[in-house]
Amino acid sequence: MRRRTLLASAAASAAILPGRARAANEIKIGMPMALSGPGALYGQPITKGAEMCVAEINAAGGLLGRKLILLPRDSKGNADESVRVSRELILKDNVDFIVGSFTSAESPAVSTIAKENKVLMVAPTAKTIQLTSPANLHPYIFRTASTTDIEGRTAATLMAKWDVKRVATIAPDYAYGRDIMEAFSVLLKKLKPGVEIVDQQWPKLGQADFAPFITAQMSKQPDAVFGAVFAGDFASLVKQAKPLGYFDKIGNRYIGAGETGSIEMTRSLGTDYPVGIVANTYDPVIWPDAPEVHKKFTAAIKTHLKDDYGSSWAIMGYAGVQALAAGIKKAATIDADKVSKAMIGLTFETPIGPQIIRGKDQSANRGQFWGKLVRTAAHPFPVFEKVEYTDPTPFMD
Amino acid sequence: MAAEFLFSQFLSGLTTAIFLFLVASGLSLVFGVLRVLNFAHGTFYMLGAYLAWQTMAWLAPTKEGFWLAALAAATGIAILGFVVERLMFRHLYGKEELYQLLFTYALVLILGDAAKILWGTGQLSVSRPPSVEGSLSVFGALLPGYNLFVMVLGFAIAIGFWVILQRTSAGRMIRAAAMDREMLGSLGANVGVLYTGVFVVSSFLAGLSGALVSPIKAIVPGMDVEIIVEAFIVVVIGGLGSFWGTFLGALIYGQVLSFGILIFPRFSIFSVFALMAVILIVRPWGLLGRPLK
Amino acid sequence: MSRRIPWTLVVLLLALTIPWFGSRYYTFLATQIAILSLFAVSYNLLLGTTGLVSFGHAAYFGLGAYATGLLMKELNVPFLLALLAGGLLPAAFAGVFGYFCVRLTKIYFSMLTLAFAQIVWAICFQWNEVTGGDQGISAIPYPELGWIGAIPGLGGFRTGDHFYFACVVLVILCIWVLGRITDSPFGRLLTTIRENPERASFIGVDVRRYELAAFAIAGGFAGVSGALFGIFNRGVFADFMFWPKSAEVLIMTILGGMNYFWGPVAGTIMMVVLNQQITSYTEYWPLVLGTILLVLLFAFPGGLMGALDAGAKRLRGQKTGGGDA
Amino acid sequence: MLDIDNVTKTFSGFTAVSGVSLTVEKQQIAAVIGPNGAGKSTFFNMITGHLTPDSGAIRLNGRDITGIAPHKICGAGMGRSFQRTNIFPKLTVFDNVQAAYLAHRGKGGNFWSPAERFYRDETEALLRSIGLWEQRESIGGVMSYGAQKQLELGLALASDPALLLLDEPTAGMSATETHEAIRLLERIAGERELTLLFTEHDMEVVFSIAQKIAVLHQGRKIAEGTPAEVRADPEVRRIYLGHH
Repeated sequence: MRRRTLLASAAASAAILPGRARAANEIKIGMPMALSGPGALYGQPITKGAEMCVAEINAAGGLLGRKLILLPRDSKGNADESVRVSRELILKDNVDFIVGSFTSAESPAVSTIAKENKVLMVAPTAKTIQLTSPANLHPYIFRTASTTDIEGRTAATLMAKWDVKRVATIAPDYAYGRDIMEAFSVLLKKLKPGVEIVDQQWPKLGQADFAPFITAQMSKQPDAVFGAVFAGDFASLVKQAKPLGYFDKIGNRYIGAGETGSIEMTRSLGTDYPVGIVANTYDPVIWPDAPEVHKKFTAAIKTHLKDDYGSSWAIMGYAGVQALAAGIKKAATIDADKVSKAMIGLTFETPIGPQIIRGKDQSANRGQFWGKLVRTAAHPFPVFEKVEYTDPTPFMD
Repeated sequence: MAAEFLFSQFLSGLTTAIFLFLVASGLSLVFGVLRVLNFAHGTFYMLGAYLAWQTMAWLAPTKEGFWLAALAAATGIAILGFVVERLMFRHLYGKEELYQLLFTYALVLILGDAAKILWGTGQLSVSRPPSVEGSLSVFGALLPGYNLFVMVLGFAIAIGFWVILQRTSAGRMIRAAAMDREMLGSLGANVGVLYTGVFVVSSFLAGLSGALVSPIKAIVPGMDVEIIVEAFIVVVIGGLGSFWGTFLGALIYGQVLSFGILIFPRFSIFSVFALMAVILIVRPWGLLGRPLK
Repeated sequence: MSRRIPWTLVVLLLALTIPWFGSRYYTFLATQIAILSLFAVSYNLLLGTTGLVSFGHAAYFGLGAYATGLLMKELNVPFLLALLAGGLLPAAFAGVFGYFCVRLTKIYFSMLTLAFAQIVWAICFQWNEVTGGDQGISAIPYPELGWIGAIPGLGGFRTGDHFYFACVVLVILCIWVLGRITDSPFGRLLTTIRENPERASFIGVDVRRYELAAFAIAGGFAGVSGALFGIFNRGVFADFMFWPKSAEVLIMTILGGMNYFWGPVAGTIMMVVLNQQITSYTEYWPLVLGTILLVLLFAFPGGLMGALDAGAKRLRGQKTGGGDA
Repeated sequence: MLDIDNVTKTFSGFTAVSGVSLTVEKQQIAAVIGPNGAGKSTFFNMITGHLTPDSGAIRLNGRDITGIAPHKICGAGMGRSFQRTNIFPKLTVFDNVQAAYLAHRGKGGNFWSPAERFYRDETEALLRSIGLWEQRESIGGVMSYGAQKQLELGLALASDPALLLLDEPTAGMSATETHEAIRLLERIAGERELTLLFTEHDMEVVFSIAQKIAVLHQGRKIAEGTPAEVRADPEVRRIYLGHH
């Protein structure tokens, strides 16, 4: 008797209808993105940025005479969930393209799915070099994010300018942290042969107690530190390191990767932020020398997010859709193979100016904004003293 | 130099330990009496941090308002604990242990999302109150004033608990409950009131510890599960239901992390689980625990 | 009377009809359900049959996935051989870890299973050279199943459908074996451990040895399901072993009804379908899942199968005009 | 048959059983009595392997069984019932007893054949002899207390014991139930040529069936002998029987 349950459940699952058939006047873009879990901190504004770009394109009459439709799905920041929603988007919702997947773990996984289903995918935030390494490259994967190589190497050039001998590092203990440290130290040693890496700390991702790492690192008496601890972990690190005199002891010669100079970070830490350190961000947001297009974008995203300051992350989703849209426009079709061909060597507009997708690794030349954070009278939180955009081209190989 | 360094590393481990003990103490208490590992304890802790931040935001101009905010957060979570216990949890007493465990896990899921709806996904931060802003030097190692305050408070809570457990009738009942459930009935205790009381006190401690870590840790979604796993482990390695065991477990964990990373730089991710595996293999009931009936 | 109906066969035949609906999406969903069903049924050998609450079952799922994935991708080992390894390796690990775990009882047992699982997870998360770290192993090849297309009547299907046929047959085979084990003298004695371990030892059951055997068997079958899932998922990731995956299988099993052999399957269907439906609309899946759990605990503690069973009994009672409901 | 030599057990400073010796002959019916807290349960748990004595030795048919695991002692020919009813509450009566046969006769290594096929006749015979055949489909845990006790006896008998240890076999029973239970025990012991060792608080029961009685008090054996001898023992009268 009770085994009837099974039949009932099977019948219930059969009731889920597969997606509507593809409409001729639409272009569907699936967006698997971390909307819950720790990654939601980024995933939400990234999705909002993509949303805004889609809305703008549609307001201007769409693309190839068709309306863009964005279908965001929560990937929960998990690789297998990312794969699941991507397949669902492809098989059930019949999306034509994918812009998304957030982490460096999710993106290569979704890339496999894109390749298998011949659906073109743009990865807007994945930094891992593995994503577009020769072994993993295929016609359906494009990247508009910066990479760990670019991030680590540009940091190394900054470090090389300082008069330091003893350098320490601290990074989360997983692929991102180790890749970026590798890129950093190799270039640093080349640029500044006399330098010595005196200490490397590897707190786990999600570490909340930094005191042991801080005291251990301080005991090696570094002159400067390169850190890749990010998000909430960075905030915890700072809050615990400051009263231990960590930043004072190295004279604030700390270079913080992982978007630790983002406006989200400076705003949340407020007066606790260790001013004087150098950090990076995807979008400086408060940027006096910004090009006109960026000012327009910032104004629009503030309205879209209903936030006085906007977000440093929205630009990544926005630019990802821009790249795809430019590719479709150039190909004048939504055929994935043709769009793929069109996107190689493509120049597309972004809020920080035009970028180029090179053929070699199908990645845009997305650089890094680095700058020193200082306190000003104009804002209740630290801002960049002078932010500089580093062109990544010399660091991409 | 070397001695100074070892001492400062020890202090770091102690700081880690005391913060963890604050969270784990409430968990240990509830387990001792109700025999349930309360997954939602970590969520109460997270909500305590959010409540402290919220109160601070309302009290914007004064940073010393932190003390008030911490108290308000702890009280708020105690009330939440009261509501949860009275309205829902007590209906599961006497049911299978697994169902009680799942109930607390359901709370984790629901309250976690509720926090996300209320406070968003961004990280929040609370500043240290100026009165404990400075740091002092102890044997050449720097000890931040705030950490010292929390350490003193942690020890005070431990001693306070010990006094309550040993000297009061409520304490006797709690000890009896932890040791022998049948004895509890024969003591003529009003078991319902005891359970509610213990749950409320434990919630208060969770809220308080959440508020107290907010000046040194970021408030982010997900901090609840991060802490609950560690707190669970500290309670388990100490011996379930043993209050001093929890204290000892936290102290050991702090030092194992602190010195472990010196020997194995990539030890952090393993630390707590490796410690638990070793202790449970050697002492199946934890350090100071006794077999469960 | 219901025992006379060969349910395993019925389920197999029903499941095999899915690709005839012609939707790749149905096949995709059904593949996921089939594979995770095996995971949940293997878990229930511990939970429902032996009464052991493991918090670390995902470790064996993940180990199976890594073993098979690596063998197929790096060493081109044939599918069935790699799958066998994906069952044996986790069973061996479960045997070793289980040796320590079964010496403990209740929540201590659960916590030690968690500890071992998390250590295995951490190793896979860190060991870039072999496991690919947090980025895992992508692009695991599909097994060579073209011959399925050569079977008369199965000519018109795609690779995904072929893999589905293979999965369903393998999964049902494994579930059938697990069913035989559950109904065997060994399985019966496992239930005595669940009911009363002290008494079990005094009718002559070596409780630890039986628990260990159950732990290793469950680990092995979890490994097989993980191996299939890795191929299906086109990649193996450390996430497979992380503790939320263990919580998920526990919830699926209870949702379906741990006191019923097919309960975990019903729970898997419910979870997969609900998750898929709800994440299409909202990112508040935890909120929904938590609410479902609450309803389950307070209203249907026997799970989906339990509720249906009770409903069916009541219905029968009414028809025959009374009886004990 | 059973030879207990000078066993002692201490729990964190408290001596529960101190230097107790006892010999039970084949087919003898022996009882251990004593007031609450006299150490009867501890004494029993040492015999059945649930506790290991701190010192002393226990031999079954000349074989040293001190401190070995319960399931092995069970295999060596000792069955036991517990003070609190101890059955498999969610299994049917039939499955309870059948499981005991499966375990005792070493079928646990069979992972494949359906369990229901084994020992059906043996189970039926045993259930009939203990008067539970009519209730074979009932769930153990929902039966009356007396029936559960009978079932527990059935579990113990399924392991074909030569020696049966019964911990308070009539505890919690009504007068009628007690009477029936004792008659059942006597009959079974006779049919199966069993040796019985039991504890009991009901003195009427003890003196009506026991052939040998040992009296424990505060962990020590203060008397041993036939019912008549024990009844006549002045110390027993003073500290124990006097209470009644």
